[in-house]
Amino acid sequence: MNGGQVLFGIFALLTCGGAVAVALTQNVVRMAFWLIVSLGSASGLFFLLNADFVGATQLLIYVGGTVVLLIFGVMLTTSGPLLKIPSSPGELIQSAVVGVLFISMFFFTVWSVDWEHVANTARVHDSTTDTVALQNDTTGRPIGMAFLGVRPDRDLGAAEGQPLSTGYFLPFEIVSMHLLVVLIGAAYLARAKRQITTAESRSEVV
Amino acid sequence: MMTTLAASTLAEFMNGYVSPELALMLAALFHAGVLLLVFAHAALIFIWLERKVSGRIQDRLGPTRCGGRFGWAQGLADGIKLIQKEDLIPRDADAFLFRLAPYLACIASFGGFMVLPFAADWVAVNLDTGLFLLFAILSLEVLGIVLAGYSSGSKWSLFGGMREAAQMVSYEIPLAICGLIPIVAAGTLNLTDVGQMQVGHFGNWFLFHDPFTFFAFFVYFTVATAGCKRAPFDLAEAESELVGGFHTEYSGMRWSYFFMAEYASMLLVSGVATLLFLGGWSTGLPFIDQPIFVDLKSWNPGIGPEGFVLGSYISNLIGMSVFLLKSSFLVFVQIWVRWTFPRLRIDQVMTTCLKYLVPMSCFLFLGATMWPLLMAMGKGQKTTIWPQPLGDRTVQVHEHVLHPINEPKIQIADRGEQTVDFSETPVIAKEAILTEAMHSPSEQGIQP
Amino acid sequence: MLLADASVSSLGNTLAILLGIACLLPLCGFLIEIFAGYWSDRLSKTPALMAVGCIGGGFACSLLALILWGNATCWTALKADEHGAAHHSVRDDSAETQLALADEELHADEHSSAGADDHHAFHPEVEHHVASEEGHDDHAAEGLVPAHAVFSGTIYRLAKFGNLDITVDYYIDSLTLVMFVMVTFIATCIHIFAIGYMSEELTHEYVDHAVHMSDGHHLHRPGRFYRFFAYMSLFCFSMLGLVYSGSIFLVFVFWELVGICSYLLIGFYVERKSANVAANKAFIMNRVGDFGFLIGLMILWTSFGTFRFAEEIDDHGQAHAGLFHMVRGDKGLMRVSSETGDVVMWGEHEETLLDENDQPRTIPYYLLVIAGLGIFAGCVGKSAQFPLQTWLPDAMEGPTPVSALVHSATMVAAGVYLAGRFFPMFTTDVLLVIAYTGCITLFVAATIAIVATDIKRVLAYSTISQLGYMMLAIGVGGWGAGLFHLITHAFFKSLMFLASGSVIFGCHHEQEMPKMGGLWRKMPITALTMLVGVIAIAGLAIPVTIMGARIAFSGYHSKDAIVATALAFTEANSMHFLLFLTPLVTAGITAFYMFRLWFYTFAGDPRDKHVYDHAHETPKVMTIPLLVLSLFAAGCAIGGEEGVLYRLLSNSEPVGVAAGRMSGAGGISLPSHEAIHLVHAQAGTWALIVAVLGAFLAYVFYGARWVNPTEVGQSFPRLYRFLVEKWQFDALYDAMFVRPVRIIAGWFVVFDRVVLDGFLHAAASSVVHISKWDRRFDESIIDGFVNLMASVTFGIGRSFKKVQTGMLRQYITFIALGVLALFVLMLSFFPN
Amino acid sequence: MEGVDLKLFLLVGAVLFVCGVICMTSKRNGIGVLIGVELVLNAANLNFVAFSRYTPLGLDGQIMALFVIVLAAAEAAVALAIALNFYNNHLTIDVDRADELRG
Repeated sequence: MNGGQVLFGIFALLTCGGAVAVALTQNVVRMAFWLIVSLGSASGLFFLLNADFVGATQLLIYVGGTVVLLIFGVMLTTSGPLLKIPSSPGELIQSAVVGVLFISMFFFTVWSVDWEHVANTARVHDSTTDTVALQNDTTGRPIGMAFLGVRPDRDLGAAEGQPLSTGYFLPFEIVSMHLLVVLIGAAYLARAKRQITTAESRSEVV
Repeated sequence: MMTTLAASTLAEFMNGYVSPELALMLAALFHAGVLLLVFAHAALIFIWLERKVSGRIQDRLGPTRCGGRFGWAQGLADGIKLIQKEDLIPRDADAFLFRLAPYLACIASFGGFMVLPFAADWVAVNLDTGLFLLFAILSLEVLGIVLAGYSSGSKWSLFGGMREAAQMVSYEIPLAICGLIPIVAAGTLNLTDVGQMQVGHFGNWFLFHDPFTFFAFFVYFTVATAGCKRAPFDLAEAESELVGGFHTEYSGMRWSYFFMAEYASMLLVSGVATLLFLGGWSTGLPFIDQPIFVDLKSWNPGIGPEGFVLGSYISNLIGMSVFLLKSSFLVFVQIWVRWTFPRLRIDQVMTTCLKYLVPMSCFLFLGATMWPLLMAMGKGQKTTIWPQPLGDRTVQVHEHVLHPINEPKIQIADRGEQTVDFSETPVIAKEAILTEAMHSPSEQGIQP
Repeated sequence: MLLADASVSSLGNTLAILLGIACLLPLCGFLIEIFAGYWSDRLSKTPALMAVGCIGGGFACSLLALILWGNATCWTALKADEHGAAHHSVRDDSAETQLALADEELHADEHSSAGADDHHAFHPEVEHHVASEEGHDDHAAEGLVPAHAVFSGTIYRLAKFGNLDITVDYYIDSLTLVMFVMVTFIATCIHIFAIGYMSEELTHEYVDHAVHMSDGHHLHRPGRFYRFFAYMSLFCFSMLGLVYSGSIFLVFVFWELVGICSYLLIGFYVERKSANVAANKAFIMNRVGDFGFLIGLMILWTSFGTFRFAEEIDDHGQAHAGLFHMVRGDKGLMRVSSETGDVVMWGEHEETLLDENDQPRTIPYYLLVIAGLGIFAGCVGKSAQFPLQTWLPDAMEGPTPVSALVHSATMVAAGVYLAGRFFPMFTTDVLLVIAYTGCITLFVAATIAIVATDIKRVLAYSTISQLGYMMLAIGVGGWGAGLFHLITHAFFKSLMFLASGSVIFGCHHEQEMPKMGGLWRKMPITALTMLVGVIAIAGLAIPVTIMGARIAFSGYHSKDAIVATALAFTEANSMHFLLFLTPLVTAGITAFYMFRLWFYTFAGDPRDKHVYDHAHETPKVMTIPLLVLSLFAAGCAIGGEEGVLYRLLSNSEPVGVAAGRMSGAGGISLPSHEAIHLVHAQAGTWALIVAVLGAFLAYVFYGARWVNPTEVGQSFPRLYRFLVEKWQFDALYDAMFVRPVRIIAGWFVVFDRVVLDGFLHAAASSVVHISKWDRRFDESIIDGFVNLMASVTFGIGRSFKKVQTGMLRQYITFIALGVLALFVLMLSFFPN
Repeated sequence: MEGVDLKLFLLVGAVLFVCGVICMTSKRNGIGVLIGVELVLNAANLNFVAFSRYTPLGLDGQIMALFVIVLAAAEAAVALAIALNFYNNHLTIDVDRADELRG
């Protein structure tokens, strides 16, 4: 029992507990709150995995951005105070069954795979210094270089004559364009429109 | 991450007495306690400062009696009063969230201190992604506010929360962009490195790095003021319209948590401004910086336990006081602004951000990235493909892209042009370039 | 020659920058005027002021460049011999003329003992000249710049495709400088004049009386004042760029720019059909010439591999010879291989240029001839030489300032300028063609001018004729004489055009001379200035030498030089005697029709009372440019071939011209300067006698009206008609090109209608029949099958539609169960 | 990090995933469904990062996680816009009411 295990235990418990609470809560705002707990602890797990950049991104975008967006959505779409839309017991049982099946499937898979074997045999290329950069907490710079198409984390210790590894320049550009399109599209979709009364909406539907 | 806790010296100190893990834990707890003290005292001192400054601005005296001279214990008295107050929870409120919201806001602004270096060696967590994480944590504060507003079950609170959410989400964009501008100049997100780079002559401060960083500082400070929901941007608690905004229904200690969070984040953003633009803990005078931050560091009279360097400790102490002095001055400016300018309307607040500050910061960011290019062109270095005639460019593309085997020259343009023929000296050249690309700026150290 | 000397290169840079500014200012003006003018008030004179400012600034820059150049060379260009004192205090053109006068005085004193006729005294001066050139070299060693130095360089490299290097080069010598000063100065005068002339366009509703709409009204349109000046600025930019550029490719670019500007300006009144047609005609005729130009360009590129006139220094500091050097070398000699008859190229250091296989680089002689002819074809189009001369009179449809600009400084000058600039590349065969072309042109145009009645058309034909003179001069080896005449002609022709514009403006757009007469009483300044121009072009002089020079206006000197060169040429090559006789006779004709014009317009009694009554002197903004120009028309060539202008020009003379060394194959020998000077007095006297005769005849016919010209015309009806019909060139072209094309086109129409259309119709109807059958097949079998499939699919879909419950969460459940099922399947089939 | 196995991370990821699926299948609130999606995506992220730490996948795992985060943010923005439209048209956020296209 060392410090890492303790921290992992805390974060894992918070993550799983938050997720379970999200699944069980009926109030949407509370769901959002538990989501914060879960995602924030997940970012703690990322930090434990030495992925500090991903962890910070998780905090910034998921917790700081997406969840705020969700709460916004809740506030804009609630017709009354503290609204609840309860599910029927049958549906709950049905989803519980699906969940149990799923989790048993996952447990089965996780336990039945020899991960040590995978880690040792599935080496992409022969490189002992492969994870050098990952072990000293400096993932920000290698990730940035990878986005620009240069892979010091792979190529630094590579054997002579080996071709240079590829980076993620094109996907990075595509994603940024995608974000721009989404920005415009979301703004267009969500712009203020005439509110249709219930009668109207019914008649239009029919 | 474990190894980067700056508590390592303390942990080593305790190593002989307890197990290493426990020592680390204890050291971490100790440091957390120290930070908590800073966090709490920031609120205590700045509330008193706010009262005094507002009093002077309004031609009053402010608190005078509490604690003797200058009313210095006024904040303490306020705190005691607030602790005594009844902790009310309205009937319509969502009690669970209502209780939790103030803690969430506090955690967010407290968490930011984790990566903020107070002196060259005094930082809780020395992360390479420091500023990024700081902004990430800072962005969480809004959640507490929004949840507080929502769970109060009051329309004033709800409006306050909504406004706050809209405002802070919008202002995060220029805040992050302006924060990135000195980062572009520095080349690292590590705040300790950023601070170390500026030690020496005050021309080293990123404020004076180029015209874009200069203007970026003012944009940043405006945005940061708004990000702390300070006047003239304090729409979330606009008492003339919303009674008390998101904290209308709060009382007692929970209410004061919000204020602790506010004043702490004021100190936090001011500290970031100091680090990014105003030279961090450097005094700006090389003849002072050199003896204190360079020479004194290695002075070890042999006092205290093994591994403890007294000179380094004193140097850090002086650095921290300089840093806190600069940050406090910025906080003072924020207070000054609050009592000078009238409050904006909510649409004006949003317009200011989205129509003016965002484009401005984008322009400044663009300019800051173009600046080295301009400087290089001014010095007559070959920088871009611009002065090449059309045909040459076509030929180059043809040779390098379509038939790379003929001429396997690859250019990596990163801090000065280096042309390396990868086919001839593959390993060494690659090593050199990649290594340099990996750690360029952080090893520059002090340049007095 | 490009000298690597530091002072030379710094002077070259200064000149390049100054002239570049002079060149680009009008472009800036154009951009601002055309874009800002559209949005601004149509009543504003700002565009005009801006255009004047731009071209005036250009003039200032050019003048400054000339002065700097002169100072750097210590005005050695002007000193014919060692006693010419150094005058450093020259400030402007007028001071320069004074200087020239002072020079002349000294000169006269020196040689007064040598006899009354100065030209005989020239003999020893040639030796002096050579000696002083050596002296110049000493000067150069002391840091002075030799006057004949050429400044060239590259400003920007546009593109490089393999060996093809497309660059923006400049090439500056004294010719460039003189052209710049001349073009900018004349253009400034014309711009100022145009402020007055185009003032009718300063309105929101301009009524064009020449355009009749279908409803019987005249055309009403917004005024286009700003557009006129914008085009003028662009025109100036193009011409200056042409003079500035240092490679034949860039010349071609500006060449085309000049063409498009003339198109825009000739067609300025777009609504008038005649203007439209004239603009098109000018443009298309020029394209015919440019076709030859392009062929020449291609030959030059493939044979020489460069477009530059002067040496190029590449990135490695290695000099590469330019076009001129490759052909002529340092001594101006063209080397023809005795075995193959090919022309061997010179290298940079007088060695033979070698190709990749270390063989001497050569160009076949015939190719060089074709290249020269091609380039000259371009000049023919642009300078309106026979047989492409017909566009120029039609170009009178443009506003008169445009005509003035086109006829003096820009468009037509470009052709002569290029012929002069490209002189080293021309073989003697090409030069002979040039000479004969000029000869034919000058005679044809002059004869037509006798019978023309439109005041501007007379001037237009006189322009063609004078351009013929210039071409003739270049063709017979009188390089200096031709370009000398180009400059002097620019002054007096712009003067005359502006004066005619003044007349037209004063007479409310009446251009027919038979309706004028006696106008000198109404517009004395115009009449006077016009008279100056007429005397200048006619080449009149007083046959007395005062202070070593004849009292004569500029035209006398330059035409004299041309006739003398022609005479010297015919003496050397007696079979080409027409090359002397024609210009001599035409000198008389020129004097005749020019005085005819003046007498017709200004002298005698008014013929049309209405026009006369309404005529008035034009405002000051128009008369002042006239007066200024008349000063220059009279005095710019003062001193003749000893004068400032000629000396300046002669510094750019290609090497070898002076010694007559340009001779090549074909048995033609070109006269040397010495030979020309031997016959100078003789030729000058002949020309003067003929010109006086012409002027007297004009007085007889039109001034004193002793003989009625109409009766003379009626007594030779066929000749008269022939001349009025402009030698029937338009009819000839119609018969040669237009009508055959029409006839052939008619045949093609018939072929189209009968054969092609018939085939198409047959094909179409057969397709219709086939498709009728196909339709039945489609409808029964294919549609049946498709419908069957559709109904089956529809049935299936109908039965499955219940699965679509619209319940989002159900779908998700299905997905999850599907994944589980896949997992189970995978496990059962692949247990490992 | 010594002492913690890859399996444990994978199990945490599995729990997150399953909770997300349960959320999606049981919540009638549209935003609840969205929250479920976020949980599922985060489970995938956790696996990616864990693999990047414990297997030779290296940085690529983290980069994939970053792409997932970015795309999830984009997805959330668009989905919320859709939810707002849905609310505007139906005056409720109950996804069971969106069954106009049922068979």
